[in-house]
Amino acid sequence: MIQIVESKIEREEIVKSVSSSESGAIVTFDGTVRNHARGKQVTHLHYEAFPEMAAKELEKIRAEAMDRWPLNGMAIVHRIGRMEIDESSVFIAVSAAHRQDAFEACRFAIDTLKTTVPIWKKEHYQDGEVWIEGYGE
Amino acid sequence: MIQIVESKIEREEIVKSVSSSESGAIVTFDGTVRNHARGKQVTHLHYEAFPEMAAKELEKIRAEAMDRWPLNGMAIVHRIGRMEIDESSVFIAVSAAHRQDAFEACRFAIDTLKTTVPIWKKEHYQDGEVWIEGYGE
Amino acid sequence: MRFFASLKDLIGDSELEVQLEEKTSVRDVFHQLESRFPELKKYQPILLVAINLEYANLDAFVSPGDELSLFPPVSGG
Amino acid sequence: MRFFASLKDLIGDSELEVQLEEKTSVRDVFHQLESRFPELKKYQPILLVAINLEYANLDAFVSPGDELSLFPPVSGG
Repeated sequence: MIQIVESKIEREEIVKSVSSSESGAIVTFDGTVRNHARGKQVTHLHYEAFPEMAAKELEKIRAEAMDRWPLNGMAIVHRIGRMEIDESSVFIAVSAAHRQDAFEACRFAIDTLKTTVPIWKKEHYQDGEVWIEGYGE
Repeated sequence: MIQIVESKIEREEIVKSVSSSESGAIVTFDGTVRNHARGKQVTHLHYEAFPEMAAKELEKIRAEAMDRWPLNGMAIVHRIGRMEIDESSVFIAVSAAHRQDAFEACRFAIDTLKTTVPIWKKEHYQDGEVWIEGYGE
Repeated sequence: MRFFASLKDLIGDSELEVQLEEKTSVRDVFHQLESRFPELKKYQPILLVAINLEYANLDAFVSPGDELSLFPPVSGG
Repeated sequence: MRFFASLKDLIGDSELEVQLEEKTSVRDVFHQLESRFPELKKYQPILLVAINLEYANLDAFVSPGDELSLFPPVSGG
């Protein structure tokens, strides 16, 4: 499952999409909206995507991960549009026979996503808003 | 949340117990029952715990993780009793401001659990059953 | 051409039609655009380029009919 | 004393009362038990020991009233 959605991310559904009787481990990463960033109070976020290309880049991440680690499944769902504090902007689920592979592939997926997938975050504060471009953390 | 339960593990509830507005990442590990092990078809599993000591050791893992990484929350729930293929035997959820910390702490928790927490798995096959004692993988 | 995030704000639109007579380097297209939008200059060192949904760089060539996209470093996740 | 997993199966019970006159090493308790259950021998190199819910080793001492537990390497998760 590779999706770019505009509505709330349904975690349980995504986990189900990767689970299988051959799997001993499912590792998930859930990126949630923090109430502060860069020393400022964040009121909400807005994510914009280059949708066709983002979907393609997400597929590439999954293909590369499935190739590098013995996985049973990988799902990546990114939400775009307006998001409130505590809501999930991205959710990744990875299943594998062995946990080391699931951990490594999940981390690879989120690390790569943050540098290659054309999606941008705009942080909204009490007194304005800023496009975040590039990752420092 | 540290729990040893006899009923189905409720993942969403455990994730909620660690989520907070300060968190940017939630990493979870879900250990699920595989349909084969040691070259044999597994029909189901049975887990037994030394309950008072297992709860204490789980608390120690959480305390050490909260001490070593800047986390917002960690929950560990282990199920005991009979479990079918695909069901979860253990679920760990970790929240942190930054994903690296959440990944490392979650992996530390499951790796440590598998060597220190007094819980044992009995694998049931078509033709018998075996206590698994110690971890090879 | 397509633009995203702050580049879209700078251009004032998410799309722009550019007439090419033949194969042109992305760098040349960028410089033509820069003459209309001088603020683009500061993007040159960090700019990301895609041609037909695939990453490319300023030395790549675009032909008539190609879809060229310019955008800042990504920040999804 | 308490036993778990295959050790419980071997002893045939999850608990056993052992009379101690005074501080005794776990090793001595284990050897007394081994004389009743010879199959215990093979557990000695891998045996895990807990006294009052804390890990200990064969050289630790137990006193009357302590809860001593013996079990094989764990396999939870």
